Amino acid sequence: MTHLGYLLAGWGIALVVLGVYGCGVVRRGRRLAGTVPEGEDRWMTSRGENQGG
Amino acid sequence: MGNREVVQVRELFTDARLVATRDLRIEARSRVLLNQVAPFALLVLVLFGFALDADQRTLRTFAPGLFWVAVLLAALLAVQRSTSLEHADDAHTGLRLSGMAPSSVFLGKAVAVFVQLIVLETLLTMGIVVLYGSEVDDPVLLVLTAAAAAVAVATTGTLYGALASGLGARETLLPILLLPVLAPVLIGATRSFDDALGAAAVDGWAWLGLLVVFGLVATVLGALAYGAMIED
Amino acid sequence: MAHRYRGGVSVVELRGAVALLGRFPALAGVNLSVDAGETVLIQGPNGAGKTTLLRLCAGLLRPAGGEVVVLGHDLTAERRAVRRRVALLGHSTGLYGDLTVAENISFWARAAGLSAPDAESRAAAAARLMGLDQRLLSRTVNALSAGQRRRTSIAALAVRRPELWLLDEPHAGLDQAGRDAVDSLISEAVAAGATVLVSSHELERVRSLSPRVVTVAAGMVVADSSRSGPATDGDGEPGGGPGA
Amino acid sequence: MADSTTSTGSPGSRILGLTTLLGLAGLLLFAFALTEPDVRLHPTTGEEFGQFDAVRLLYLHVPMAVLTYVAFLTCAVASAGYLLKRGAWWDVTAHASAEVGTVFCGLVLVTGSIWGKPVWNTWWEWGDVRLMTTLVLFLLFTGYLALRRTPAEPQRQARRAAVVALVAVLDIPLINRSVEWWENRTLHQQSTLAELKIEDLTLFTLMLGFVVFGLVFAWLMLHRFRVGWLEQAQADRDMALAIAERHAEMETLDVDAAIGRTGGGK
Repeated sequence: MTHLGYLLAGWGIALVVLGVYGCGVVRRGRRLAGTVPEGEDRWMTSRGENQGG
Repeated sequence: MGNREVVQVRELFTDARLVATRDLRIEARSRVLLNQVAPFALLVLVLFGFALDADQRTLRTFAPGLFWVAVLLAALLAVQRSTSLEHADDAHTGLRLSGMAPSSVFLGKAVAVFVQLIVLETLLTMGIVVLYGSEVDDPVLLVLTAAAAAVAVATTGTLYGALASGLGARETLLPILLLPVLAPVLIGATRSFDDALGAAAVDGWAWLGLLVVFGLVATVLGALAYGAMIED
Repeated sequence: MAHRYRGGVSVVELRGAVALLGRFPALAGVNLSVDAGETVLIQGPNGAGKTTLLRLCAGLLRPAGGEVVVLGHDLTAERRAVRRRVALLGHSTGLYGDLTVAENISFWARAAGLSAPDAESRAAAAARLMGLDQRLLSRTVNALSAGQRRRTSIAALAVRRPELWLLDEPHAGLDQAGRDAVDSLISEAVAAGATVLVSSHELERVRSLSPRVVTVAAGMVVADSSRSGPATDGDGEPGGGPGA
Repeated sequence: MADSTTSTGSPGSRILGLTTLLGLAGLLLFAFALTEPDVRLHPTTGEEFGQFDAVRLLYLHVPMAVLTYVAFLTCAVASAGYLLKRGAWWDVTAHASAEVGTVFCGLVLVTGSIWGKPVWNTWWEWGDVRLMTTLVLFLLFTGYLALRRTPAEPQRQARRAAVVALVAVLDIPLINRSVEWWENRTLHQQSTLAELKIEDLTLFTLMLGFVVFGLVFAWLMLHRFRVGWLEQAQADRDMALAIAERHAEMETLDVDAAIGRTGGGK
């Protein structure tokens, strides 16, 4: 396969960054969810019309 | 009801003129632009000369770009000065309580910055003619470009100046917010000056059109959005 | 529409008002009702929320909870309508240092929507009231002492003839003559039918204007001289919470 | 099963996450094993030319580029929605899409640069319209996120950020136009894809790339939105706590002492 180094670098960087960012978001979510009491963190129910996607 | 709107529009411009003359009177007294910002801009031109190895041909080729980079850097200072007038002794709060429409304040402050930028551009034009040996091929295009770009920078700068005010890190935030937005102005004005100064064969008038569009959009958007910026 | 209260026309009506400074609740549920023509002294320790209370009434802050009605306008919905009718004297002077005293006063008069001739005549009157003589009028604000700036600042507000005066420690930094000028300004305003809320540590001086005294602490009204019973309307307990 | 009280996960998001991971595995399989490299023969000389295996980077690069624009457009729409409707939902959506979009945008620039080296023989091409527009866009939204991080009263923060996002997105066409006229040349093929010898499998893999990165985007948005939502809930709760704290201050406060003797006030 030609350009293997470029391919590994491109895909590697992209997947690693997305993975790290995704983990970071999930971790932030866990930390926040721990501090917000039951009932207030239900994005499905509070503040009217929202639904998380 | 048309009558009421006429009154409102007249009030808008009366108030804008009030704010503009006040800012310009303060500048006339304090001379911050003339004594500090203009020398800084000229200094930037000289520094470019040092950095580019004093090769007159190179300098002449790049004069348009160097000119507009110098204008943008000096404009940052002018905008910061314009914003700090209101925040030095919290006159800002007085303006909000005055009942003047935010659009008037925006237009007034933008006009004042515009006038100062024109002065700055005049000095810098003399600067590149003397220091870089630029020659003016098309004075009409040169003047119109300078005016259109000054409108674009003054309006965008005034809007973003208010935006970055009242925040913890306002001085450092302004450049990174403002300069990317002004990227099209830098490109357009440089290209147009390329034509006007005969530095490159391009159609400067098309670029002038782009600058005019930018200026119009920024003026309208700024007048509408300024209220959202200064409100709490 | 005006809110009727105890027979008078209510100028300021706060119910469980909450106001934030950044994320800090400087006002944590204030209940207060002020009628037209009243003079109210707001007293309280440092950090009680006096300044925030005045800024809230001026329409500068968005209420973060409760109900705030000033001059008939609900400030949760619209704050700009109130502003032209009130005057707020804050801790800063709100002046432009490079302009002269006369220029500052007439700028703020014009900014309040007065025509040029009106602005000039009212500016002259206000300057006289605050004891700013001809020599001072042509000086730039940068060349003034703190007390002179304060007088200029008050004069620049007086030109607007507001319906509601919000004075945050108006006596601070003034000499005897200046304090007297402030007192006569308040008396004149009240005589002209305006309402005055004044926060001050100069209790004895303000008392001579025989105001109603409201005590603020920890972001709430804790005592009110016009009420015989508990401080707050309704529930009576200061800790009753921000009825949000 | 842990639910939303301990994380931003929910049954729906877990299914989405699993599908995304499976999709990624599938995409890797197609991109690296099943598709052929881009090799063409010159009609007269018979020489081999084309992008060769570097084309496999496009299955990643192109979908992410499109999604970057989708993200910033979402941010602009949500910002406009916030300015008009003032709901927290709009604000949280705008912040979430800007953050995810900026991550995507950065990766588009990096992968594009890595792809450009073998194909265009340069890491960076000044004057390429899409490249420069994307770079300025990245800088604009870096500024946006910096503004978001400054401490300020939440609603004021939201309003200012909304204006910045709108200005940034309205600026895109102008940037695009100006860069296009600037150099009048672009290395980006009219469509990078039109020039490729598009085979069914190549096209399918590219479409699969759109779907899979669309899923990645949706998953990130979902969780980032929920984080923003929790932040709002926490801010509300912090305010309630702070108010309670202020009320508690009364217990320890000696008002009379602080303001001096109150005399005949009451």
